[in-house]
Amino acid sequence: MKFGIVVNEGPYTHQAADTAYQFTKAALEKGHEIVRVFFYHDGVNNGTRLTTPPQDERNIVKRWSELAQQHKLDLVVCVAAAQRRGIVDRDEAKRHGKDADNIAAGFRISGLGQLIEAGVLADRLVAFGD
Amino acid sequence: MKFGIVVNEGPYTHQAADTAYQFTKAALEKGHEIVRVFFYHDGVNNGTRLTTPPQDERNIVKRWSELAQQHKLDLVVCVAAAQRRGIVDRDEAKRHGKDADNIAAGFRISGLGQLIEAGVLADRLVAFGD
Amino acid sequence: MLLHTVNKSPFEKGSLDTCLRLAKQGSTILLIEDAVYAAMQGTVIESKISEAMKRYSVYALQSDLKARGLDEDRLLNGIKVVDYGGFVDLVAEHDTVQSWF
Amino acid sequence: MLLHTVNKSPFEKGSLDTCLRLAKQGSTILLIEDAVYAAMQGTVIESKISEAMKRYSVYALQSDLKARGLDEDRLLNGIKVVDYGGFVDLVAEHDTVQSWF
Amino acid sequence: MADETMEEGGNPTGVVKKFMYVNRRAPYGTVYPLEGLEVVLIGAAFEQDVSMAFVDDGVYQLKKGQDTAETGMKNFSPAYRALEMYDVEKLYAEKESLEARGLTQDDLLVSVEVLSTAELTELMEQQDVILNY
Amino acid sequence: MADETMEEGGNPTGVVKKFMYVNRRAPYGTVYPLEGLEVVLIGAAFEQDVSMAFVDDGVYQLKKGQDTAETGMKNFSPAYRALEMYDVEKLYAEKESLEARGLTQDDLLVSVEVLSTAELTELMEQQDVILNY
Repeated sequence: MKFGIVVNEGPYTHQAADTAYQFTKAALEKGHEIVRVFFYHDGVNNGTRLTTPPQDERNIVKRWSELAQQHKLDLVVCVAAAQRRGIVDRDEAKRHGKDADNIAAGFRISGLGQLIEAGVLADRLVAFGD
Repeated sequence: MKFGIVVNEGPYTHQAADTAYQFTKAALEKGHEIVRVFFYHDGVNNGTRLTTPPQDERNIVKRWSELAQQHKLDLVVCVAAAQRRGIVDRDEAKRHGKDADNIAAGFRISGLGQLIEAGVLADRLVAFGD
Repeated sequence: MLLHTVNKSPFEKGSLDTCLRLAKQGSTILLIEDAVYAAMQGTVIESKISEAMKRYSVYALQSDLKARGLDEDRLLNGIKVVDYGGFVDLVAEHDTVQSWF
Repeated sequence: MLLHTVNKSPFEKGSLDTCLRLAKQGSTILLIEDAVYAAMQGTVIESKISEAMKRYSVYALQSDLKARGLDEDRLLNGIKVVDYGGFVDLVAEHDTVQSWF
Repeated sequence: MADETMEEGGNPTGVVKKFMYVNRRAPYGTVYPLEGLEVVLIGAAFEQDVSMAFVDDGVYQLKKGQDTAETGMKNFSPAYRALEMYDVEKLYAEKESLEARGLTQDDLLVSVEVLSTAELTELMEQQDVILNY
Repeated sequence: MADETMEEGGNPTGVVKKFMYVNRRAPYGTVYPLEGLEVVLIGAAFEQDVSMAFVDDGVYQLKKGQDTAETGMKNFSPAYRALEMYDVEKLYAEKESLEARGLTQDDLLVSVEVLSTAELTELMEQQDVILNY
């Protein structure tokens, strides 16, 4: 079955970001297809490569990047939510005159249409939030 | 009177970040001293220079930077909370092998001791959160 | 005395209930952000708030009332309205602030 | 049928109450994250949950029970426990998911 | 992956699903209602069967007379009036949520269909996708 | 600004204030309890008069038997047992909060003083600084 995943909260602050990951992993293990993971609201903060969590804690960003690489996941960060919160890739940095970017490996920035499309393409859309 | 301000939530997502700013501004207008503004939990996300909010919305990060410059405010981002969330200055970037930093003008990264100290030095410590 | 601030809607979260349980008689409670809805007439919690106002001084932040389209003439009798400067004054007049999130 | 998920503590937020008001009789409700506290015996909301279980199938996420130190032998009778894989199965078995935050 | 298919709107897939946006939060305390509205407005271009339900504190999003000037925040309430232009015409509010807050249709800045809890339950059961803001 | 004065702990100011940390949230659902505990442990070095109150869902932070392995999260509950080593010895739990959740002292991983609501009210009134997690 095709699943779409929506992540509405940032890493560490709310368990939603963890539950979304565990659910996605379990769905893949059961042989389901993940058509997209869409990061919205503070969820966009899962997509920064600048985090350095304590050694004895899980690395939430890295975990998504690795899962994306293993399973060719489409991790989409909402551009409008990302602009409010300071998540940028090289193109966004150039467009807005920023001197740095911070997006993590495996994530891409795109529009809200990608959320609607995930809802259309997936058999089930599951949202994790606060 | 001496006030210490604690900001526990990031920009835009919770009004706490706005109320903290409006309160700080009003306290300064009344002639009070702000001994420190301490950013904790997701509050550290107020300190990224990579945001580009829509033209018709307030620029929360820039607003803090400007208030800090006008009034020589001490804006402190908690280092432990910042590491979990990807807010880094040049030193932190070097220490953790990051290829970019994102801290905004007027903010500095320091330890939790600065929060306790604000509580000791201020006549009133006021926290804004979710 | 403590100044108590509450910033959550009384219909969504228990913050105001906990504040009303733990605030000492005679205390001041300031409603800010989504908590200002508690100050309105005609809600299911009107009698609870009116009862509480016998024990506490209750303020609401003007900017948050206006933002949410809440007219001052529909506030419960006895609710005092302050602006951000008044919020600062309340903090200065009390020894310690307890923020109920 | 909808699958309803709830992730907030019933003692802190009204999410579970709204779910119980709006979920159709015969629905399945999955408690995750802080909502798993609702599944325990001996709380002030025990009778409300027991009453609701006459109308709904109620599940709780095992990993969240364990994380919070909640023993399965102190769950209300009839609560079903699933792991993340079971969560996935519940989603697959229902037409649509409604997440009550 | 389907980067291009729906980026611009329209509906090349030909699939029409029932999308319901459930709005359960007060405005301004959090950004969810504003960012939720952005989803609805963008989503309107994709020719799906869209409805919005206002439940719990979500009914406050529709309160007349919002004036955010003193908070420095953006007053996004006029956008609810624009929904019709985007062909988002099915707006529902739960009667119980309105009554608990002492609100009537006269307090609201757009006209909505007021539903009983049971009616809203049935409507939710018919949806293909439900998103909460 | 006083960058250096208290960065390392100790108390060069000579001022001793009453700090109360009010813990009102369940563990793991949010990071506030964990990051709150970090404040308490760091703060212990600054020789202030510290107490912790567990109220509402905060009492769940002290529940015995937490095992987070399946969630992938860090089990930080052992740190409550370490508080004593940091001279954080005044731990209070509100009786009403415990009872509402069906918990007794036997369920808790550290021993706390159980206070009535009225007693906790009085204790809060004596504080100089209150922080909530």
